[in-house]
Amino acid sequence: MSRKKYSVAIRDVIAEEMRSDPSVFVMGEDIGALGGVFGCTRDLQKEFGKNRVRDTPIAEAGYVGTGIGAALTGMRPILDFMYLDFVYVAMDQLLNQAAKLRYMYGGRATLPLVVRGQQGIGRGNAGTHSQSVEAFFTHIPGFKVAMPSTASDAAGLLRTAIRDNNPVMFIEHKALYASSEEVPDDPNFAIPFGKAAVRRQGKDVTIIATSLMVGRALEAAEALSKEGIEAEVIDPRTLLPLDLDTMLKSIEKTGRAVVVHEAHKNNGVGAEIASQIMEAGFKFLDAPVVRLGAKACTLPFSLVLENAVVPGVDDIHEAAKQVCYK
Amino acid sequence: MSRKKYSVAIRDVIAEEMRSDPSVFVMGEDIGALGGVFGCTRDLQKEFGKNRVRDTPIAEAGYVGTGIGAALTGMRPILDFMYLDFVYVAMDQLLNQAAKLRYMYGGRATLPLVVRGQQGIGRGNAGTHSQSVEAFFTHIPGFKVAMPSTASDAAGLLRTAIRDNNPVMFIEHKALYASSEEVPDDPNFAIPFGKAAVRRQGKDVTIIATSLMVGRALEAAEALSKEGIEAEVIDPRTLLPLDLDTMLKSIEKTGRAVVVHEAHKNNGVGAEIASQIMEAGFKFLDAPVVRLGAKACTLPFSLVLENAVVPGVDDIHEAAKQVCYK
Amino acid sequence: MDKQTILQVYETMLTIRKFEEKALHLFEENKLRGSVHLSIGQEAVAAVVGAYLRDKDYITSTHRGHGHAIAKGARPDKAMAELMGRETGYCGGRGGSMHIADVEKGNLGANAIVGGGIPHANGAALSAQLRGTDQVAVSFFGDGAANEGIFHETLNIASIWKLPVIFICENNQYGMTTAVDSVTSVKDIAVRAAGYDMPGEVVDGNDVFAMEKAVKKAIKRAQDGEGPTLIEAKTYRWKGHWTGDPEVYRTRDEVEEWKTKCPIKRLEKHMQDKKILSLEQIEATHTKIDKLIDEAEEFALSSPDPDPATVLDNVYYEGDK
Amino acid sequence: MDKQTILQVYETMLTIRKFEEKALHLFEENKLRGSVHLSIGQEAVAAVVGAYLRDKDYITSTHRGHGHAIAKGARPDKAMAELMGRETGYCGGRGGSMHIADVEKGNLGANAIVGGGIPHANGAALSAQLRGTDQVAVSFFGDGAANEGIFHETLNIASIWKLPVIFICENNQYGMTTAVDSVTSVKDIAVRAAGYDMPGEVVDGNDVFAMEKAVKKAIKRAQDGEGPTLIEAKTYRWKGHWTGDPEVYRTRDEVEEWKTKCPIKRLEKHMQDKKILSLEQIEATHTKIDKLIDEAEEFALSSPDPDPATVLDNVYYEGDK
Ligand SMILES: Cc1ncc(C[n+]2csc(CCOP(=O)(O)OP(=O)(O)O)c2C)c(N)n1
Ligand SMILES: Cc1ncc(C[n+]2csc(CCOP(=O)(O)OP(=O)(O)O)c2C)c(N)n1
Ligand SMILES: [Mg+2]
Ligand SMILES: [Mg+2]
Repeated sequence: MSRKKYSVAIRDVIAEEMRSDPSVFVMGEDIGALGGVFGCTRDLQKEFGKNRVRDTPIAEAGYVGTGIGAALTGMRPILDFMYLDFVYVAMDQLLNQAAKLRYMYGGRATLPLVVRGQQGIGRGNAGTHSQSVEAFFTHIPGFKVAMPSTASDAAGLLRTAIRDNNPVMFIEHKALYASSEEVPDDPNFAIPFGKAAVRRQGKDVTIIATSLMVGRALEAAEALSKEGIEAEVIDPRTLLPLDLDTMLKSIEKTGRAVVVHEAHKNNGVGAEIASQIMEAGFKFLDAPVVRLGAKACTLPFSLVLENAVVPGVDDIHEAAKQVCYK
Repeated sequence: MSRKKYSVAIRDVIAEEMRSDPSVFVMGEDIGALGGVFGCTRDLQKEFGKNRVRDTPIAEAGYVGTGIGAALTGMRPILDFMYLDFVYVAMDQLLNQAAKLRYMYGGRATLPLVVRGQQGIGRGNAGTHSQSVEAFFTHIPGFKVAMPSTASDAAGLLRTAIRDNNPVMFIEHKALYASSEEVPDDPNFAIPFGKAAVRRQGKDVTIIATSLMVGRALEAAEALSKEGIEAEVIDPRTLLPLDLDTMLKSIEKTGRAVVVHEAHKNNGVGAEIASQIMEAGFKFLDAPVVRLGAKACTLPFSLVLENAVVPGVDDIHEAAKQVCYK
Repeated sequence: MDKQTILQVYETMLTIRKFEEKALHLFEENKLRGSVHLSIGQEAVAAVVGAYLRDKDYITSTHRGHGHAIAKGARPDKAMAELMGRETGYCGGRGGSMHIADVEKGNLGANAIVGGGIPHANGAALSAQLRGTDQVAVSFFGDGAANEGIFHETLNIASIWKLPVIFICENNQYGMTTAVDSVTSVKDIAVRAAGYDMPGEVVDGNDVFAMEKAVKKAIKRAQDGEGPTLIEAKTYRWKGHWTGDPEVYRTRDEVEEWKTKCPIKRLEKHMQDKKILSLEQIEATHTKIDKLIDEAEEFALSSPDPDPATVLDNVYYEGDK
Repeated sequence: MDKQTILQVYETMLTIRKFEEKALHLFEENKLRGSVHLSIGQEAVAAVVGAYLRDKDYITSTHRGHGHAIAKGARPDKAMAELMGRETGYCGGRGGSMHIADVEKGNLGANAIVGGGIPHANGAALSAQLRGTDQVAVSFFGDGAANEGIFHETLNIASIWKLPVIFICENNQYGMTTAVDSVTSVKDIAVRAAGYDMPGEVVDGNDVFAMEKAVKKAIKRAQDGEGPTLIEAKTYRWKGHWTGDPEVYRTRDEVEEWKTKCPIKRLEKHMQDKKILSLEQIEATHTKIDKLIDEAEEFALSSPDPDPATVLDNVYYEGDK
C-alpha cells in the first residue's frame, strides 16, 4: 500500500497499464508538457513519448472520433477531457458513434475506449465548467459509467476500465483530486464494475451517494449518529452497471433511503435509482425515497450561490431525518 | 375547426406566426424547396422567401449557434432538426449555450428560440435515426420541453413555444405526422405549457404516456376495460414544466400508476415522473409505479427487433395489470 | 491501370450498379424498408479506391455506402440480407443499409450521421502509424459533409500528425435536396485542403483513370509518411437522395446530361476500343453479375429474421480483454 | 486614425492593462477566485476594434474577454464586481470572468467554451441583415479555437449568406500550454479564409495602426453587403494562460522578447513622437486610469454577494413575450 492522492492514483494506473500493454495510449489537450490541468498525466509524456501521450488540438469531436477509429483497429485509447463539460462538443462521437457502433455492427466490432475527465464544483469555474454529465451516459446504452469517490477506488476502477473491451465513461471529480488514501501497490489491483461499496454501516436509513457527495453523506451520518440515527452510506461506484442488490439489502434493513448526487436532481441518476428501489423494494419502504441533487438552475459562479445549488451536509442530514419522520 | 394532419398543423402554425410577427424565421436543412422531409415547412419558402425560410448547410452546431445570436438580438428563430438524433452534433450550442446564457448573464439576455424536429421509431432508420432525446433537455435546466401527441396539441403547443421568450425543445414524432384531428382555426389558439391532458377517464389505474405511446396506452386501456380494469390515461404534453398535480389527482383515485415512454427506460423521464409521484404521492400508492421504456440497447434496424425494444400495447396492458395485482 | 485491375474495377462497378438496382426494385416491391441511399452513377470512385487498397487497409463510409462496401470486398448476399434486416446480414440485421461494416476486412462501417465516420479513418491511420504498419485508411464522405465541423477537426489532426489517410469527398452536386453551391462557400471543396497544408485535388469522379492517378499518388504519399490528401471527386447520383425522393430540386435534363457521363459505359467503351474486352465478353460479364445479384436476393429473402430473444446481445462485449 | 481615436484606443488599452493587473493582484490576495484569463499584451486588438464599432454593433468574446468587454464599453467597476461574483456585477455574479456580457451595449458575451461564441456573431449579423440595419458583428476568438469544428461551420455559413461579420482570431501563439504550430496545420490561420471564399489577412496585432487598416476594411466590406472577413492578429499574452499557470511550455526569453513589442508602449512612443501627447499627459492618463481602476476595486469589494434566495431567478424569462 502507498498513500496517494486521487490524481496520482489515476496517473499511476495509466502509467502501469501503458507499461504492460503497448496498445494503450492517451490523447487529449495539454496532457503532455503540462501533464494535465490536474496532473493526472504528469510525466507520462517523458516516460512514453509523444506518440503515446498525444497533445491534441482543441477539437474534442475530432479526437474522440480518432480514438474510435484507433479502438476499432486494435488500439486501446484513453481520451482525456480536461473538463467533462466539453463532452457536449463531442456528443455525436460519444453517443451516436462510440456507444452504438458495436451494437449496430451486430457485435462484430469491439471498442476498448476509456473517456476520462473531471466534473463538478470546486474551482469557481461557473456554469460550463462545473456541471455533472453522468446521466447522459446512463440513458443512452453503450457506455459503462464509473464514478470513483476515493483514491483507491479511482485506481481500482480505472484499471478495470482500461482493461474493459467496451467504451467506459470514467468520471472523476475536481474537488477529490487532492484527497489521499492508501492504494494497493499490486499492479493488477482492480475493482470490478457493478459492486457498490458500503462506506458506513447503519440500521436506520440508507444514504446512497456518488462522487463528492459520498464524503458529505458520511459527514451527515456522523451528525445523525449523535441524534441517535444510524445511517448506512452506500457508494454505487459504477452507475452502469448499477449494484441494486447491495442497496436493496440495506433498505430491507432500514426501510428508508436518501439518494444524493451533485448533478441536477431533475432526471438525474437519482431518479433512476429511486425508481429501481421502488420497483424492486416497495415492500421494504417505510417512507418514499428522497432524492437530493443540484437545483434546477445553471451552476452559478458566485460561491454563495453555488453553495445554495448543490446539496450540502445539512441538506443530507435534513433529508435523512425527513425519511425517518424525525 | 379544420381536420388537419399533425404535420400540417405544425406547418400552419409556423406560417401564421410568421405572418403576424416579422421577427419569426426558420432555419434548417432541406426546409425550402422540399419543405422538409416530413412536410412541416411545405411552401413556406414560397410565401416568405429565402430570407425567412433559410436552407442551411449540414452544420447543425453552426446554425443553432447562429440562431442563438439572432435570438439574442431581437429575432425569434425556429431551428429545424430533420431528425432530433442530430442534436448531438449541436449539443454544446444547445446545452452549454442556449440553455445557460440567460442565467449566466444574470437574466440580462432573452433567448426566444424554438428547436423543433421529430424523433422515434416508424421509418426503419436504425440506431441513429430512431432514438428519443427528451431526457437531455429535462436534465440540464434552461429549455422548456414539449412533446405533442396529437395534431391539435401540436398546433396549440407550438404556438405557445414560438411566443415563449425562452428556448423550447419541441419534440415531434415521425410516426404521428400522418395522424389527423380537428384543429381550432383561431390564430391565437394556444395550449399553455405545464397542463397535462387526461385522454381517458378511469378509476383503477393511471397510465402516464408521452408522444407515440399515448395512442398505445389508449389501446391498452380499451383492452383493459374489457377485463374490468378502467385505466385513466394522462398525457403530460410538456415535460418541463411538468404537471404533477394532474397526475397526483388521478393517482389519489387509482392508487396505481404506469409510466410509459419510447425513450430508453434507464434514466428516462419515466424515472423522474415515477420518483416525483413517489415523493409527493407515496401515501396514495397501492403498488410501486411501474415504468416502461425502450430496452437498454440501441434501436435496431430489423423491424422484428425494433418491436421487441419499444413498449407495445401488450406491454402496457401487462404492466397495468401488474400494478393492479391482476 | 493494368488489364487485370481494369477488369476488377469494371466488375466492381457493375456489381455496385446491379446491387443497387436490385435494392431499388425490392424496395418498390416492399421487400425491403428503411433508408436506402443509392450511389448509382458514382460507382467509379468506390471501385477504383477498392482496387488499390489491400484487405488490410481501412475505409470508412457513409449513408450512401453500398458501393464502398462492395468495393472493399463485401459480399452482395450478406449486404442484401442486411438491407432486409436479416440475421445473415453483415450486422445481423441490427444496422441496415446505413451501417454495413466488415471490420475484419477493413470496412469500418457506413455511417448514418453525416460526417460521423470521417474521424474514424483518422483513428485507423493513427493505429497503423502507432503499430508501425504500412496500412492506409480512406474516408469517403459527401459534399454536404464537408460543411460539418468534424471535417475540419479531422483534417487538421490528420495533417499535424502526418497520418496515412486519404479523404475522398464525393461531390455529387447535392446534399439531399440542397445544391452544393447554395450552401458551400467554395466552388471546389478541394481548395479547403490548403487550410490544412495538405494537397487537394479535383478529379473527374466518373473517369476511372483520373481516379486511379489521384488515388495512387495519395496512397504513395501516405505510405511515404508525408501525410494525408484530400481528393474531391466530382460525380453525380442518378437516383433520388432516398428511395421516394420527389426530386423537386433538379431538372430531368440535368440528370440526363450526367447519365451521358456514366462511368460504366465509359469504361466499357474504353475496353472495347483497347480490345480489353469484346462486346460478347462484356455481355457475359453482365450475365455473370446479374446471376450474383439474383443469388444475393435469394439468399437475403430466404434468410431468417433475427430472433427477438437476442435483442439485448452485443450491447457490450462480454468476457475478458 | 484621427487624434481623438488614437486617444480613445490608448485609454482603452491602458484601462484593460490596469484592470487586469488589478485583477491579478486581487486574485493573488485571495479576494477573487475562479478562472481569470488575462489578455495583458494583447490589448491593441480589442481596443482598435472597439474604437471602430458603434454601440449598436455587436461582439462575441471568449474566456479571455475582459479586454473585449472594456473596449465595447464595459465599466470597470461592474466588470470587477462580476469577477468577484458580486450582485452588482454585469451578470449579478452568476457568470464570473468568463461570461461578462452586456447585451444592450452589443456585447453578446464572453464564453467559457472554446469557439462557443463564434456562431453567435453570425447570428447577430444575420439579425442585422434581416432587420435591414447597417450593424456589424465581430467575433473574437483564439488560435486554439480555430481548430474547433464550430469555426469551420460558422465561417462557411457567414460566407454563403454574406453576413456582415468579422472574425478576429487573436493568435497569441498558444492554446493554453500548447504551441500553436504543434496543433495547427497551417502557419497562418488567415489562409483558412480561402476555404470559405472570404478575405483573410495576417496583421501585427500589437500595432494599432495595422489593426486599424484591417478592421476598417472589414467593416466597410460588411456594410457594403460583401460579407465576412477573417483577420488573424498575431499577438502574445504575457501572463500565464490562467492565474497559477506554471508556464512550463515557454521560455522567459520568449516572453521578454514579446514584451519589447508592447502595444501600449509603442503607441505611447508614437504619440510622443507625433506630439499627440506629452510625457506629462501620458503620466496624467496613467494616474486617471489608476484612479478609475481603484474605484472599480472599491466598488467591487464593497458590493454585496448575491442573495441565495434568488438563486433560482432568471433560469427562465417569466411573463409575456
Ligand atoms: C448530422 C446529420 N445531419 C443531417 C443528416 C441528414 N442527411 C442525411 S444524408 C444528407 C445529405 C448528405 O449530403 P452529402 O454529404 O453530400 O452526401 P450524399 O447524400 O450526397 O451522398 C443529410 C442532410 C444526417 N444524417 N446527419
Ligand atoms: C470546448 C473547450 N475545450 C477546451 C477548453 C479548455 N480551454 C480553455 S481556454 C483553452 C485554450 C484556448 O486557446 P485559444 O483559443 O488560443 O485562446 P487563448 O486562451 O490563447 O486566448 C482551452 C483548451 C474549453 N474551455 N472549451
Ligand atoms: Mg452530396
Ligand atoms: Mg491562443
